[in-house]
Amino acid sequence: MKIVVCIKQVPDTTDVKIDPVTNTLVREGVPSIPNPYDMHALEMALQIKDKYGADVIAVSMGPPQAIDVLKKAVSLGADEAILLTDRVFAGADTWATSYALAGAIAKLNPDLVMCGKQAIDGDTAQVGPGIATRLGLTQLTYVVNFKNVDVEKKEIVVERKLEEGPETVAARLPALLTVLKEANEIRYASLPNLIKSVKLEPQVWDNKVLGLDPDLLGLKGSPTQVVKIFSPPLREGGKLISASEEEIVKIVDQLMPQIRSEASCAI
Amino acid sequence: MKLEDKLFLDRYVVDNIPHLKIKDPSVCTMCVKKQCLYTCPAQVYKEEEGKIVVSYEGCVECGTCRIICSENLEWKYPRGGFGISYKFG
Amino acid sequence: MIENKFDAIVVGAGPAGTSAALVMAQSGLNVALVERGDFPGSKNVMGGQIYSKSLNEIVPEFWKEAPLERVVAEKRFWFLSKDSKVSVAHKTPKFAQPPYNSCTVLRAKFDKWFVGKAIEKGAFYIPETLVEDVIRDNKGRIIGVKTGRAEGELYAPVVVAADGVNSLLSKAAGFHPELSPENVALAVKEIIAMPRNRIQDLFDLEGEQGCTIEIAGEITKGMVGVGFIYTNKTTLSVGVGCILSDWVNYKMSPYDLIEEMKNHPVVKPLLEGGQIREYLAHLIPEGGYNAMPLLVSDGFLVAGDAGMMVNGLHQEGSNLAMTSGKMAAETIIEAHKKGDFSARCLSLYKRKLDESYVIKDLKKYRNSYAYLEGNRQLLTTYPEIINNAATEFLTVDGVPKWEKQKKIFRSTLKKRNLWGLIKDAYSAWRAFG
Amino acid sequence: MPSNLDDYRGVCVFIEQARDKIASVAFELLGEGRKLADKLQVPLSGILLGDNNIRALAGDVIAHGADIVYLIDDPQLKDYTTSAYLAGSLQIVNRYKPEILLLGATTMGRDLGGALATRLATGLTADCTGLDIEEGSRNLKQTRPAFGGNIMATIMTKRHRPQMSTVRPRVMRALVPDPSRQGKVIEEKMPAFDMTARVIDFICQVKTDAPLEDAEIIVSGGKGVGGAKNFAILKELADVLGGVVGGSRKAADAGWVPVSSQVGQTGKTVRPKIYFACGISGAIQHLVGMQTSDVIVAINTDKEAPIFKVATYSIVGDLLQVVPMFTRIFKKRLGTPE
Repeated sequence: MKIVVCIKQVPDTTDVKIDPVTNTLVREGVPSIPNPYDMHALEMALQIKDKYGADVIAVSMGPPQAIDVLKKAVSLGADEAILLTDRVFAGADTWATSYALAGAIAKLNPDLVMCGKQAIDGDTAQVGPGIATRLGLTQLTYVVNFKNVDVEKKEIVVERKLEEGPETVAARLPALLTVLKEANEIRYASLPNLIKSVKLEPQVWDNKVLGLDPDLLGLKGSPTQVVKIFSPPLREGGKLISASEEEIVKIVDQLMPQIRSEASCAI
Repeated sequence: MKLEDKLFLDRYVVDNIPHLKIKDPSVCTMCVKKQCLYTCPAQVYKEEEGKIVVSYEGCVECGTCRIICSENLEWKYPRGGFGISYKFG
Repeated sequence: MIENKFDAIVVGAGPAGTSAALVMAQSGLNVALVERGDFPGSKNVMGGQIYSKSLNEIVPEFWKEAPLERVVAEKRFWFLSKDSKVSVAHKTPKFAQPPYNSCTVLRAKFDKWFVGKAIEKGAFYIPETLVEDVIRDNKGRIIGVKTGRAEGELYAPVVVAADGVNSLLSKAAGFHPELSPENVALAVKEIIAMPRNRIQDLFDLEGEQGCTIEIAGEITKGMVGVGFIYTNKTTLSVGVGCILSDWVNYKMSPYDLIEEMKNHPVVKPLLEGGQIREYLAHLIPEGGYNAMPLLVSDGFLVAGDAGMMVNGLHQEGSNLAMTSGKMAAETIIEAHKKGDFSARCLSLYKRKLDESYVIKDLKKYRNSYAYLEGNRQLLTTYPEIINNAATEFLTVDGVPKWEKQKKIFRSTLKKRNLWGLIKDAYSAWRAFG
Repeated sequence: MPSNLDDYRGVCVFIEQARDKIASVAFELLGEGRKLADKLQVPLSGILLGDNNIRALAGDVIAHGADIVYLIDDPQLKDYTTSAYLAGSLQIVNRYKPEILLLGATTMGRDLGGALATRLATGLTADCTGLDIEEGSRNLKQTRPAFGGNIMATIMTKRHRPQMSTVRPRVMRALVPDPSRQGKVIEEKMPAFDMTARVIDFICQVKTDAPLEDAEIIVSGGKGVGGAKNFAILKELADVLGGVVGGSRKAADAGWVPVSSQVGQTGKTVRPKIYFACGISGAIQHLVGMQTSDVIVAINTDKEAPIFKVATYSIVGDLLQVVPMFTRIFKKRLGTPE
């Protein structure tokens, strides 16, 4: 079995702020980390590998520094690593990103592709479905658990977590899974794997390798454009309210529109 | 700015395994000086209802508490890769 | 090649460890540099100066590429009373020219660069890994380390403990006693962001030049310690450190004291409009020569803070760390040539240190802290005396100057008698001179 | 390859339904869609996919503001699967070419949206909290939080159609339904497609075990609750509102709530619509885990409690009195039987 795990390098978003003067992102001193959701996808891939045996290939698209997330993946047990890096990939929105990633994954021809539910910088949850759609993979989002993987029968059974409760789905392989954080606990790398990751020199693929249409890549190939960024309104503490019936009634009235009148599944 | 707000500026990679542990809480109850409460620069130790509560997540790993309370404290560094991660230093 | 065998293992990627690894790697040794932090520098704190001389010997002309903040062209010393200061400053073009004297740095950036240099020279950097103990052979010689990871043993005929002030490794190895509160200082520090031109104006700086201010007196409330303000490119490093036993005995909280210092009427205007970016705390080994642990045993060397190599009085530490790291490396290179890693052979390290400024300076100031602790009037009464004297002397109020001098002398004697003054002067000269 | 923009006209909402029940986000989108459609002077339509009783729901869609309902009734649409719903909605969008297409930012909407936008070769903006039409052009301005809520971004899809957004639930307002509203229902046939997945089991767990991270309403208690027994008061409020109970680290350490319900740096990070912080002082470890909640109602006896610095409503008082008061008044408003 061959499993591709897509891992994005993201800024540790808790630290990203907007400079009020220049209105640009302040990223000084903001460390880059592997997208946490992707690490849970990797962990699930490794658990599938532990149970059924598999080759796990970590793929990341980004600048050359993105090698760090691939090292992380190898330190945890990924077998191979591929870095997609090329100037024409830069500035891509989710549509153009999934185009590039799908191009790379197509060359690998895996049984399973694993992604995090979303990346913590963009929070879009669109790249996974984009890849699945482009490659004709069965799309399984919001996965918390795998129950069975059968490469012979080309079938996978997973549990997805929906708003109303868990759903078990049987699907045809090849498939693409997007994984939630609560799926698992990420393992702690062993020293031999860590040493292996330090020595890692990933395969580097640029668009000469992929041979994709440059007009559909990067900023140029992105249908969406960010036209403005701004700071969210500051959260300010409300003034102190006394605990009288009258005050509470006022608050309830203001909260009412936020509350669902019914909270149940229609069955 | 209050200490809590300052600590909020710091970056931590929080380990879910606590690296600070009081060996015998009853020793703390009897401790007269309770130096840990005021010398810890990150106010990791707080007293609540006579008990010392350890908020290891905010620890800056300086070692102060270990030196002033070597007998009743199990002091380790967080696992490699976890804990405080200074952005400026 | 067996993956976990090296010619040497260095524990801790601070100035001492990185220097050791770099120098060894440069001479062709297969050296592992093990760091527990998220990235090099992520755990490391200092006031913020590196000294050129020692670094230049390891990375020649480092200033051409290192991520430095500012070149320290001026050193200022402040003696504060409750609301006043007497300031002494030294500025010289020598400080502002290569190879410079010292530079301010931010460790998260600097250490990343420095480790990068060691890697460039061939050191094998193992990140995010905590070394927990040493491994010994059946004769008790140290032959490797155990890390906090699965299958986590690393082997080498010699291990350098450069794991900082707490040095849990040399404690685990059993020849570093627990630090005593008298022998360490606890320092807290803030990184305060400020626009570059405002820093230029407030501190009267030219171009890339910077200054350091060491502050004694009122701000430490009588505790043995010092405050500091260092200028970086677009931030200030502001902090205060005092001997840990003083924090304990004076029942002072570091986070309160730094706030008070920042609100001192003389300090406050310099920080106006700044934004706190980070809050840090760290111990500094201030025990000096008298508190130094054993530095050498079979297959084991201790360098930098782990070996108490800090000259607290002169705010030096990173240079002693780098020099000791380099000397440890040179010793190991020799040991490799001989194939002998016994304590006897490795004691070359101790001899090198003894002959260098490292031990000479530490010896010179061996009694300075004990002296300060026994003579707290130097930290409280004197700043007050000199501030009062300055105010009196510089006030233009029609009183003849000779009368002013008499008045100053009289009020000084009220605070400390003549014999006390003479004794202070003599003993201070003995301790610091 | 930019699409021929002028061919596209109208605002369309994907009507999310599961087990013959329309999700409330669909009504909210119809409310917002109506505003956009009126501004553009175009019709508002809905895409309704399902089987069996789906036709019965069309009227409700119109009552909530739609002019047209495109409907496919097919047994293959009984459960949501990406392949079936993608095939159905693709057929409708390609045929009727709306210029704006809105979906809920729910598991279903985000699953379908990503696939649909890829096939339509158009832009999709996720998890929007604000929509507007740009003055002078007909472009949709889509505003959304990014970087964990630290920044807001406005995004446009200028050269492709339809302009697609998923919209965060409970941000937009639904219209008061008007049963007398008139509209058209257009039925489509399900196209042929390859069914690659099937749902084999589903367990409804809304009431019992909504996970904390996804809960829309959380009633959380801290040290001030005073004991495990008093958490019953919090549970009662949570039940009335269809929310779940959480706790601070102190409450979890004391065993008053399970560790899995702990909110904060070592616990879970939550972003509910409403967060009740009852007897929680607001240590930084806790604030990190809940400060991006949309509304924070804090109840504490201590006026100086740090939680009040982030609270939308800062109520100084005894939670043992205030929480039951909330429960009683909400019950009255919601018409919950006593």
